[in-house]
Amino acid sequence: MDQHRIAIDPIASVDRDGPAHRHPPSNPAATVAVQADGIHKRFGSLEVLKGVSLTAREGDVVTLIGSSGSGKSTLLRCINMLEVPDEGRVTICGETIAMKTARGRTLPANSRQVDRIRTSLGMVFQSFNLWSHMTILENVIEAPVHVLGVPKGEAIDLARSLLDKVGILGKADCYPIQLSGGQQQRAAIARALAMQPKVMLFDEPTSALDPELVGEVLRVIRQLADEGRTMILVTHEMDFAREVSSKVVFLHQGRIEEEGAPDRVLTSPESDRVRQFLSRRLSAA
Amino acid sequence: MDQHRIAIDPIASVDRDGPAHRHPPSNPAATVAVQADGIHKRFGSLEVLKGVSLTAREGDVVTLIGSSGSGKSTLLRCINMLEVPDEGRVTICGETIAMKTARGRTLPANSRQVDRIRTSLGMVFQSFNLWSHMTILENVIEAPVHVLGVPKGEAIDLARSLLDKVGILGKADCYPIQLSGGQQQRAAIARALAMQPKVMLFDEPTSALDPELVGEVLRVIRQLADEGRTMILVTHEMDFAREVSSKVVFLHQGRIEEEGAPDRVLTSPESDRVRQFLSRRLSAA
Amino acid sequence: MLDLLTTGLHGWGPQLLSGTAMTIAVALSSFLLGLAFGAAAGAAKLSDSLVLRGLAELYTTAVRGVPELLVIYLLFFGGSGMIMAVAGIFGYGGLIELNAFSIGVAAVGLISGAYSTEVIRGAVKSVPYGQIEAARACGMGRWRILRRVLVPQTLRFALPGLGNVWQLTLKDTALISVTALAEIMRVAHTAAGSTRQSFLFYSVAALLYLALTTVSTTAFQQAERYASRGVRRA
Amino acid sequence: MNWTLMWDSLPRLLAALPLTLQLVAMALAFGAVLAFATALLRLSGNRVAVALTSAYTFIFRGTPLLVQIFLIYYGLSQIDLIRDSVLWPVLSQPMWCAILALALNTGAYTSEILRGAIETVPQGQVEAARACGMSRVRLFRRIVLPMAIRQMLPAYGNEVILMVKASSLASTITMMEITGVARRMIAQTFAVFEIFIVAGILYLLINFVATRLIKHAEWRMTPYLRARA
Amino acid sequence: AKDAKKIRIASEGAFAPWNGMDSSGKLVGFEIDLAWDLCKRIEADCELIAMDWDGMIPSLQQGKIDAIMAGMTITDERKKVIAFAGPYGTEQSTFATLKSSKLAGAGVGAERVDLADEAAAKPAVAKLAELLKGKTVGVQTSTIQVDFLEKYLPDVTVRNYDKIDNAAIDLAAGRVDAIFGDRSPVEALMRAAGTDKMTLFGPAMTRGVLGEGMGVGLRKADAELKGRLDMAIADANKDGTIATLSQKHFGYDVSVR
Ligand SMILES: Nc1ncnc2c1ncn2[C@@H]1O[C@H](COP(=O)(O)OP(=O)(O)OP(=O)(O)O)[C@@H](O)[C@H]1O
Ligand SMILES: Nc1ncnc2c1ncn2[C@@H]1O[C@H](COP(=O)(O)OP(=O)(O)OP(=O)(O)O)[C@@H](O)[C@H]1O
Ligand SMILES: [Mg+2]
Ligand SMILES: [Mg+2]
Repeated sequence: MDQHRIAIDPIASVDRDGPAHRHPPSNPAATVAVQADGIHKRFGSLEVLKGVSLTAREGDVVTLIGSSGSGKSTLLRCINMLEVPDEGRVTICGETIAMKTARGRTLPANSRQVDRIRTSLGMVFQSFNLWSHMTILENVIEAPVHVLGVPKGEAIDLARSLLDKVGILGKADCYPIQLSGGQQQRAAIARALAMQPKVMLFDEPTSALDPELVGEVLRVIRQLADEGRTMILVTHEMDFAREVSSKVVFLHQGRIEEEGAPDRVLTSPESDRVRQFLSRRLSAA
Repeated sequence: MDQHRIAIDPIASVDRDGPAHRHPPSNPAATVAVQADGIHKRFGSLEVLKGVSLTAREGDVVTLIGSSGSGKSTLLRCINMLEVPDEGRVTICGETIAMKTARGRTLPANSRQVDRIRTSLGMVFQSFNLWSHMTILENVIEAPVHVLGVPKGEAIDLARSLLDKVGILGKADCYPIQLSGGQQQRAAIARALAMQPKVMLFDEPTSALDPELVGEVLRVIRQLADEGRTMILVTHEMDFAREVSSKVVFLHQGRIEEEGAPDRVLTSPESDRVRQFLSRRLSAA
Repeated sequence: MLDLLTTGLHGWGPQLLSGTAMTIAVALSSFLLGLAFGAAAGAAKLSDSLVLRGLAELYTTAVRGVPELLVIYLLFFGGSGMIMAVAGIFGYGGLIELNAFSIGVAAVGLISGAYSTEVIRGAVKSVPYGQIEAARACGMGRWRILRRVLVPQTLRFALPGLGNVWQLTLKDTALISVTALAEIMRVAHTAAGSTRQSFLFYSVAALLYLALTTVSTTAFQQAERYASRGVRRA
Repeated sequence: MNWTLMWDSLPRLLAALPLTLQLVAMALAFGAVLAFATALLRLSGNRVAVALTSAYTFIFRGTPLLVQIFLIYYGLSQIDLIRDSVLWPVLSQPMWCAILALALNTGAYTSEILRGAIETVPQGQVEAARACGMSRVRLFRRIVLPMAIRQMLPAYGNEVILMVKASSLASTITMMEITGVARRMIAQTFAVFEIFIVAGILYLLINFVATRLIKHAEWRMTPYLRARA
Repeated sequence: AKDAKKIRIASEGAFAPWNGMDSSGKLVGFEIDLAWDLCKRIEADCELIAMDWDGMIPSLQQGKIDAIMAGMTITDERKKVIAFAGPYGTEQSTFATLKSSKLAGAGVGAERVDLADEAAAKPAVAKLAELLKGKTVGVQTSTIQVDFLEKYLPDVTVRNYDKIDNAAIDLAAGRVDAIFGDRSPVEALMRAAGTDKMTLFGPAMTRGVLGEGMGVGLRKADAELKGRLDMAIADANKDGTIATLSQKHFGYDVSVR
């Protein structure tokens, strides 16, 4: 089990409280990487998103928090058009996804454009969705080789270093079904990273991880942020959110209840709802 | 979304630090509910469990912690024979599961006995495994009606109160795919509870839950423990483990590295490995 | 319409219609019989018992492997002999004649069942393992898992395949015309021979089969929709 | 049972084997291309293409192959337009008519099998591919099709066997493949059982080999299912 | 099978005018009328059953039926397996081709050829072989005509059809040069083709490999039934019943003289 992990450099020790090591707050001068405007999404009669707007600048790490069913995953999925918003616009790195309305349904106007934009949007699913007919290595090289056209040898080298980074290089030739939950999650992260996307969308990237691995993922995300990548992530771990984010967004019943710097939102929230949500936690940091 | 949750009584406030409200330590006089002896499990050449023994008495809450791939899920699955151990014995409420060896493979001798014993072992899966062709309500009443023979009306009443308890009564008539991750997890918990089992096995019952809901699950587990039910759970949340357990077991590479009262193991562990594991966490309680 | 059938087709309309009724009756009975065979053999193939697996393998390989006509011949001309031999063991010496209908149904059912077996086996294997584990974990026995989880989920994977088997069964009924059962093909054949209008009658036969297909396709679509509840996003 | 007769009939029946194999191989090859094209057209979402392909599968699945062979061989030959066309040198030959009919038939069935298999590919796996920017075509080729092909193999095995046996209908349009020869010999000897049983064993052998090959392919293609246990 | 039991006679119902079916599904035709007449003569209770050609001989052997009257020619090969009463009718075999064909109008110097008289038949058959050398001839599979072609005309390519009707279609389409079959169906086909597209050519042939005419197929064990039927057929021949029925259904005489 994970003997190889020993080969990885010791994780950069994370200072417990000092904001010094935290992620810098959003830089208002940086260019906008992801811009969602007035997103509405209905499932049948249920309105899950009721006009959500969100801005993430280059190098930002935006964390979505909120109770279960508040629409966090849906918002994330709207950003890369896995769910098509009923209203609203999404702009990625300055390019707005063109929409059209056909037979009463809203649709992307140009599927090529969506495909292209998605190559710069990596996504890690809550349920991993590894391709079951490919080994872990094949899963990771699939998109670079077949979407970006990276030469196979190169893709394999990158894939192996990524798998090593997340500590499952030993499982490269296993099929997803042979992996434990945490191993699958890490494989999914490696797969998304392999595209070297400008923006990463993470849906609860640490839900199946032990604390040690959470630390590793944190380190990976930091490193990505330092490289100037933008990240939007959904998490339930407030400590993690506080450590990693440049901005925290609290969703409640399909609307943004509060947003701001993590320290402010998580320690002295303005909204009663947020305060209530946080007060019910088991332990404060 | 989850408006009904408002209808639930406010959650019993959880004291942050005081051990007074914590779960009482294991009572050595209580009868043994689950006893696993020298469990070995191999997958091909990989030995995942290397002789693990575990005892849980009535009313105990035993928490398994350890890094990803250390064998926690496998141990849980061996207890209810979803994985058949290669060596070792499992005893549930005084009844030892009879094993036989046929063509070099170890098997339960009597599948009836296993089925019967399983009715007193509720299980919540890491990946939920809700039956996709049934609505949530149907998922919850399925086993009580068709295994225990509870009259349907009665089962529905119980199911509705359980769904209410976990805050997804409004989703009773939805199919699993229509639920968010956290909602699915809560449905899976309700399904396991509906059998009113003596022993509950939870595989990361809170991995997809927001902190608020973690608190609710904690309350549910406490309540079950007070009713004298035994629980064995796998978790990555140390705070949760500390709050809920009467005993913490740390697994490392298929062996028990350390076990004992949660306060002791989680604050002053004897093993270096455990100390290292805990030190890498983001924040200490 | 009726007018066209009674005069336009030289008055063969009523015959063709009763032939259609016969085709439906044979096809339905054979398909249901085949489902029973298929479920049993499918279960046998997935079982741990080597003997059962071997028997089921033998059944599907042999019945699927030889031309349908041979199966029908063997049953039609050898069937009563076999049954009489079995009856003889129980001390009954009289002549037992099976009617053409039951032999036809048995023969086509045997064939249909061999194909259903493979479809059912494949579908069972596509059911996510976790779904079965969840059922085992709450103490469901084999049969209950089968009935409550496996069958409904299997159905959703099996229905497209079973639709094909149904089409096959429907058309295999044409082969039992050797037993002189007056189904569509047999009526078309005699009408063609008696009037020397083979085109007309074979085309009409084709149309009749198409009509049957239309109805059954709709039925299968309906069934598929029901069986995939909870699968596609609402 | 006349054993010598059975033994004596073997060489003549074996001589017809290559023709049967040729019919089946050509029909399966053309049928696979057809099925694939049909499935792609269906996926295209183009309304005309969808209507055309569903009409095609509907008609060829819905009528007996015997009638199809009959109408293609005899029916087309009655149309002057076709007799005068460039296609006639091909269509005038029973061999090509048989292959055409068999291929159209198996193409219709196979495309349905493929469609069914495509629909069982889990949504999450498709989403993961879409999320990394795969275009529809690439998504189909790299994720959906490989999974669908693995899923459809048992049903396709059925189809191959059916084609082997369906090739016997070519005897109705003068092709002397195994069944044609068998019927000819039955007319001479009236030993219906003996000769049909020998012919049956031949078909059984062909099918046995075909099933083994498909089983092997299934085994090779699903290491990820074997991985458990 | 005395009077106590019904005699079950099978016919195909798809070989008009020998046997056919009317649109109500009742068997009709020369053999059907004759069957009822013969039954009366042997004072037996009869039942007529329509059955596919392929299943007839096995059904007879299995005891599912007792007699076959389905335009079945008595041949040596068939006599190895079953017995025949009769013949009750005879049929000439004849070639047909398109009027536009070079074969049309070709003769071989003889109107009728009796193959039982080998010496007389030889020159005519040789001429026929010369005429058809390298040509393709369509026949109904499993018939005496196939045996004839294989025995006497080895240089002819034989195409086997399910029914002679289909061979005629291919004749029109130009896939075969000629067809060879029983005279009555070939003539019926010429009439059905409407205009005068097709024509007969060559001699009308009988006997030898072409058999002794149509007989009632019976199980070999039923010698007593064969005796009674043989007598009944002889009677029907003598008193002109067969000739009358023949005129009614064919327009010419098929009785055996
Ligand atoms: N069916 C299987 N076949 C082969 N290997 C398996 C199988 N199931 C689990 N394993 C391996 O066994 C080891 C332990 O797996 P297990 O699921 O018990 O881990 P875990 O402690 O629950 O980890 P996590 O916290 O990530 O869920 C892992 O290395 C995993 O790859
Ligand atoms: N395909 C769908 N059809 C119908 N309802 C849906 C569908 N997908 C999501 N929903 C509903 O939309 C709401 C929001 O779902 P979403 O998955 O975005 O929640 P979430 O905030 O991610 O929750 P969690 O933290 O539990 O994952 C839920 O009430 C859910 O039931
Ligand atoms: Mg979610
Ligand atoms: Mg696990």
